Amino acid sequence: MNEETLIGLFLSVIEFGTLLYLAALGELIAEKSGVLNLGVEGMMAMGGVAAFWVGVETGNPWLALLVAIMVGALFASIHGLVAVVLGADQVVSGLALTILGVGVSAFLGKDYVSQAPGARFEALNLGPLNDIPWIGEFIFGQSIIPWLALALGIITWFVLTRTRIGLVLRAVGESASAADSAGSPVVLTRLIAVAIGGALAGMSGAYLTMSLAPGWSEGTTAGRGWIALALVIFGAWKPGRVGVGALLFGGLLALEPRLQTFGVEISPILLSMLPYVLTIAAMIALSIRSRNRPSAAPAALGSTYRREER
Amino acid sequence: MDNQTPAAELVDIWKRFPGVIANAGANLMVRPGSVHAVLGENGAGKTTLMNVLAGVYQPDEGTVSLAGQQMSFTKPAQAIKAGVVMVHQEFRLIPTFTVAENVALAGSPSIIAKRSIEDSVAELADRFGLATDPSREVWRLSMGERQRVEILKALWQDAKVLILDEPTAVLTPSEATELGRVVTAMANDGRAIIFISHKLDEVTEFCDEATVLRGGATVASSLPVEELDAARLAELMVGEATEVSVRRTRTSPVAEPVLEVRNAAVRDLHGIATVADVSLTVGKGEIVGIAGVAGNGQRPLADAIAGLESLESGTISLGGSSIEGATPKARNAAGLAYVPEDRLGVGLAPRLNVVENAMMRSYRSMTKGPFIDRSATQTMCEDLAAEYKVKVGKFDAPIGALSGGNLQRLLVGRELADDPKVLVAAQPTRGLDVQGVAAIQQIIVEQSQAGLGVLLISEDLEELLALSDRLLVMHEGEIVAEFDPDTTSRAEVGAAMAGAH
Amino acid sequence: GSDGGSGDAGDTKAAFVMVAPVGDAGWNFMHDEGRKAAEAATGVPTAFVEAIPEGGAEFDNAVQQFIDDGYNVIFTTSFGYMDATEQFAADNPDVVFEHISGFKMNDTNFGNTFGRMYQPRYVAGMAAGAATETNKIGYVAAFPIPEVIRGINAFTLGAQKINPDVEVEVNWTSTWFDPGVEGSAAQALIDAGADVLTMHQDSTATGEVATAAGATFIGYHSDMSSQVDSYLTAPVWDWSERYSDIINAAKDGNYKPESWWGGMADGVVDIAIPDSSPVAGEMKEAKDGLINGDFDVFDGDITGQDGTVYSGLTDGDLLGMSWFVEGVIGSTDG
Amino acid sequence: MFGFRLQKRETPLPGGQIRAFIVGLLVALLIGALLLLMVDQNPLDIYAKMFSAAFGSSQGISTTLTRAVPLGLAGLAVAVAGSMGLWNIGAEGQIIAGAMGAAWVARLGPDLAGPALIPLMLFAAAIFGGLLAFGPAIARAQLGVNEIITTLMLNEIALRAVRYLVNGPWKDPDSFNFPQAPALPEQSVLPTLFDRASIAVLIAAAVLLVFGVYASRSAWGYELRVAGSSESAAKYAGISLKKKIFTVLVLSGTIAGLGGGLVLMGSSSSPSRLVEGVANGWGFAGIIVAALALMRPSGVAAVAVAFGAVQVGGLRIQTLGVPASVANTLQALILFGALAAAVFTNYKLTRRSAAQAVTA
Ligand SMILES: Nc1ncnc2c1ncn2[C@@H]1O[C@H](COP(=O)(O)OP(=O)(O)OP(=O)(O)O)[C@@H](O)[C@H]1O
Ligand SMILES: Nc1ncnc2c1ncn2[C@@H]1O[C@H](COP(=O)(O)OP(=O)(O)OP(=O)(O)O)[C@@H](O)[C@H]1O
Ligand SMILES: [Mg+2]
Ligand SMILES: [Mg+2]
Repeated sequence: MNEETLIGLFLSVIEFGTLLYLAALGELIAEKSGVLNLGVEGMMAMGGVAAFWVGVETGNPWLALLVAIMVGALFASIHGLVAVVLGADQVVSGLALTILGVGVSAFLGKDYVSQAPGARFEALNLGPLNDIPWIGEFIFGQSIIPWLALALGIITWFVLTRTRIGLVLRAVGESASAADSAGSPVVLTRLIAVAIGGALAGMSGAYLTMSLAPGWSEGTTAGRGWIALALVIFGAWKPGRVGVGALLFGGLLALEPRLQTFGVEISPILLSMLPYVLTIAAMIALSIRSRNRPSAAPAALGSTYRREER
Repeated sequence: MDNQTPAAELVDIWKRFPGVIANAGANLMVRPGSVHAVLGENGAGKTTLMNVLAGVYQPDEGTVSLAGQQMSFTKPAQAIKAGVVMVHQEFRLIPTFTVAENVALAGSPSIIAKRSIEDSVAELADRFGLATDPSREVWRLSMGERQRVEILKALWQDAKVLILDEPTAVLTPSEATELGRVVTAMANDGRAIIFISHKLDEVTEFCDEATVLRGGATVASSLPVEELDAARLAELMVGEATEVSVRRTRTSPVAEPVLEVRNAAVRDLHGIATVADVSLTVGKGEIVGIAGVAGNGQRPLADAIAGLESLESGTISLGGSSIEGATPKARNAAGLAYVPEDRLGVGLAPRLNVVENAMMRSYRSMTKGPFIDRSATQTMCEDLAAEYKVKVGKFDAPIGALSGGNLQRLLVGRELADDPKVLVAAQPTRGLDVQGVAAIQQIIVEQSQAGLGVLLISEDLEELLALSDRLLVMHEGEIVAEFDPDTTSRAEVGAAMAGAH
Repeated sequence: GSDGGSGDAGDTKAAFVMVAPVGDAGWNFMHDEGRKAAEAATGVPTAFVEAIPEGGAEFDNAVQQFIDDGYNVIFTTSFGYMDATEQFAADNPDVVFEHISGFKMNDTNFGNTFGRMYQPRYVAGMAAGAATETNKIGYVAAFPIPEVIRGINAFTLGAQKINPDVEVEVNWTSTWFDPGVEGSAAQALIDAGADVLTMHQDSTATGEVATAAGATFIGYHSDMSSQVDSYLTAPVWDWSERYSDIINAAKDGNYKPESWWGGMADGVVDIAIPDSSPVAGEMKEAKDGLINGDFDVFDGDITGQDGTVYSGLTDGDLLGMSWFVEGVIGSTDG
Repeated sequence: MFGFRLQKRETPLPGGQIRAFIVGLLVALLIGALLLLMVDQNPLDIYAKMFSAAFGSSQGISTTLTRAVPLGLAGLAVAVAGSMGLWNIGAEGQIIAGAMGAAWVARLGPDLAGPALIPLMLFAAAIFGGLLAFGPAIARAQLGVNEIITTLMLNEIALRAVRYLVNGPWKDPDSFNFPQAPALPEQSVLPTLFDRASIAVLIAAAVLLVFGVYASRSAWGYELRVAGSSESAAKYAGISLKKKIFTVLVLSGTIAGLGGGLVLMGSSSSPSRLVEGVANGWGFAGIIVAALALMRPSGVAAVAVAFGAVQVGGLRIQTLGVPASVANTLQALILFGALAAAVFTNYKLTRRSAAQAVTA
């Protein structure tokens, strides 16, 4: 294993980690407000196709990213409308959102299959900084998005733990009736959280089709949305830990094809089970740890709040 | 502030829920700087009316005004902004948040500096003498401490009108007295306090005026407390001059024991001892009452006897054989009946229909092969309804459609159907109307005279004094006193409930 | 009739069953391109269904539906459809069935078609051998099935023809289509020192990575010059002619099943010779040889990865190929 | 919000479940019509063709019923767990596991006669499905670990397990190294019932009927409902929750696993074999089926047939040139429509009453 392979592995870990982290961070925000959204895969696909489309048409990656974020948020709002406002079952609504997103994105993307990406995020070019041995490539070999993801993670952490908005968001996810009677807007908060979740999933999709695997084709999300869902639990609903988990799961994804180059004889298929196995293990560990204390999951996760009902 | 303009006024409030009219033309007028008691039987509509004032419910009809200004709240946030804060009967606290976070939720700057919020909360707590640790998580707190957090929240929001819905139900007497002091201090601050309570002594002690609700309507408004006396109040609340109608002749104290609890101890989920060391005996045909302020271990004790909670140590025997390791099913089969405090949710399954609830104890024996014999269960349920005068509209409608009294009749009837040896009844008459109360009490007395041993847990002292052969008092998880109902007084029992030995 | 595929010329209709969405940018996309071209060329209306899993009820439903709707030429374009297609062919003697990439057939109405993709792979390998400076070429590959192994071997032989020191390192992805994993595999090969990449996958992720890393990319399936900046050339599929032939034969009532394994001479596979390549001449020569039959890739003695020398390899040997030639780094175990 | 609010109905709309489905269907078809117009198709024509493909002929009916087999069993699996408030999101993986189990038996005893082999394979399918649910069941019963996520994760694990098997140890040596397991022995293929339907339809119908009746009439099903209504009530009634949670989740997996066996052995006229895509999304569709049946096992069969028809119709319109993506989108729309409609069986939209507006 030489320097190149190490740096390459590292960069690949960051790439997959970023992809997963963005989507997971969005889901974390939604779940913190008490809304389970199993539509991540669909929202990513929608963001991915939207970004690719705008990229091809305008050549402007930032515009593409912006549109992907908006599309993700709007699309997630279907879940917000059905599951939060109407109060339909969150599990079923989320699954339906995935089916819808995968279907609609395929439909919208039909004419863009096998087209060259019109815009992409290039690796940072900070001149001499890039030439610093190791560090230069480690740190600046990336496009801006992983940095953005990191910043978003820190912002999320800060907002959740240090601001009034975060306090309200968490309160709504723990006990809607408590938040409501303290004057916090439950439905609005949840709607916004779900939309932000969609925005970040859309961003993740944009990163996928413009940076990690530039191009559009059906099925390009390849189940990463489910991993992002797992990640939220693995990280016990904490932005920092989810970030660590994203690096770990991203690491597994990056290792999958690399182990062969390292001469390790383990089936990449078996290896690809690891994120899921780890998530189950983490869940069991968490529940054992929290046996005599409230669980790490937002207490109101998955439930509908209706003020006049008891 | 001018003392003539009411701080809050509710006029002709109507509020309907599916199947219930909770408020039927209720009125309330509260002056600033005063403590105003709202009284009424269970289900009279007190909480509903307060929810209307606090913006939780929207009234179907009627008007709400604050300081002479008509208001139309569609959500609590608006009421809070207008200065109305409600401390709910069931606390609205977030267990995983710290005290400071719970308080800050009620209002804080956009960026929350943990230390400075905690300091401000501590300062406010000190000012009103509400001892608390702002950095502790709420799930670790006792009920009394949680109550203080709720009040802190209200103070934090600078409530002009503060609604306290049965704040003392979960407090020890000394905590209740302490609360009275805080409430008085807040009123002296110029705030209007609405104080809901079932305890007359509290009302006379620190309230200025009282409004009485009955059946959702106001039957007396703004009575000065000096004019209140217990008999008149009861008449107002119940609608007729009542005496406790059920009296009974006591059984002899040497009855053969059917339920024996020895050195029972129970810990809750968080490892806190809720029942410390309880021993008691119930004899055949005997009614043993347990008095105590809510939250002193009565519920876990009852649950432990019924097998819903496991004992940390101690023994329980039923009719001479030990049952502490047995499943709830086995205990029931051995002759133990249980009317739990939570009727709907524990004793009855809310989404199931009337027949399905009626057969909850007996379905195992009413089968044909693996299948439940539907005609048999239907007949059984109809007989039960007839015998215990349960008014049932449709037998296949969800049980939740029944009124509280009918629910309880069905539950008690079901529990007594198999001729049990022992009945553990927790708050069996809570929330029932007069006829309902009398009916349930009548059943308990009749059955005990037929040989049933009864452990009666109640917060209603009158009921306990009227029905019990012996009266035990529970305090902080222990039995602290035993009285002979014929010779004791309310005051004596009350003192024991407060922990005075 | 028992000779299969007879009927009035006017009512011939052709249907295609695809295993993945035609939006996959690879295998299925090319079949769809072939379908469209054949429709234009023959004037016979066509229809298709996509994302039909192998070995499931969907396949049966779809094919039966086509038959019920009067389609009388049915192309099934994935290996896993082979058994089911055989069954349908037996049950529906009036319908022509052509299965792609398998080996089964019958005497009347069921044949199979495939292309000798290894031929253009060889030519592509020549370009790669000339382009590499590190003498290491990366090959991102899906599953170690003979079709893929054959391609890798041919490519390697072609590269070695130009540059005897060259090594081809294989990275298995265990997926036909997962741009994320494919890109990552490509990056791993770059990191391992490859400066030329090629692939056997259904996405262009490898090309994207090559571009980003400044490496040369040789594509697969279709001309990817418009999508990938560092693109050199690609062995490509062109099903249009073969499809047109079958449809026309069916229309004229003279379809004859065969095990058709077409090569560069038949146009079903092809490669463009990049003028920029220093070995364009040699490539042209090899291509001509392959077309006019003077030369084929696995003629003569071939040394395997483990030193075994294979000679006189038959089509049967090629169809079951499960070993690498010398110079390939990697294992056929996947 | 917006001057409207949802108000609970005094009693749910009668026949609400069916109404919800129909209303949802209508809304979805309406939106779907717009989509179809966008791809230049005549919606009425397409819908008519969808319907006749599913029900218009004995062929179509047999196809619809064949689809309803995995949909129904997966739906039943989800509904059985759902009737006590548990979510088995893992039917997809359990179907895979079931198919793996059946294929495994066929590997072990390829020469057994059909009457011995078929029951053995189905039995193994059920057992394997149950085994996959075993972990989540124990974790939920003993530790309270959320079963939604564990079962979801196991889907991915099962998918990779079958991928591993067909690419490695179970790869058919006669398939030119192509990743698929060998064909099942001929005598293990379930006999045909009519047209494209095998006796898998009968087996599934029997299971659905027996469970539908059993769950609604038996003491066991009653206990499930008590537990689903209130855990405390169940404890009070002497129902062992842990045991119940465990058995229900394992049973749920068993049912889905059986579905996997039936899919493998009975859904195709051609030689069947284990392939990666064996579950084909049916497990996820089963969640939808169960939800539309309001988690009542007795309602699953009808919804499964309806859903099967929607799928057959969806495939049908593909052959008419409607892209698969549009067909899938239509399915998702139907689902959202039914979901929203279900809310309105219990709630109605009311304007804020005049009294709530500021009155003099
Ligand atoms: N996206 C991120 N990337 C890197 N570091 C982060 C990110 N988000 C947060 N952090 C840092 O990680 C640390 C841990 O974050 P976490 O959210 O787990 O904090 P926490 O809630 O205090 O955890 P705990 O309660 O377990 O101590 C924080 O100090 C934060 O600065
Ligand atoms: N959200 C609700 N939905 C349905 N019925 C309700 C609701 N809230 C209250 N009710 C019913 O309205 C009536 C009045 O209830 P309310 O809680 O106002 O009584 P209360 O006077 O506060 O009684 P208590 O002394 O027991 O607290 C009761 O019959 C109750 O069951
Ligand atoms: Mg923390
Ligand atoms: Mg109340």
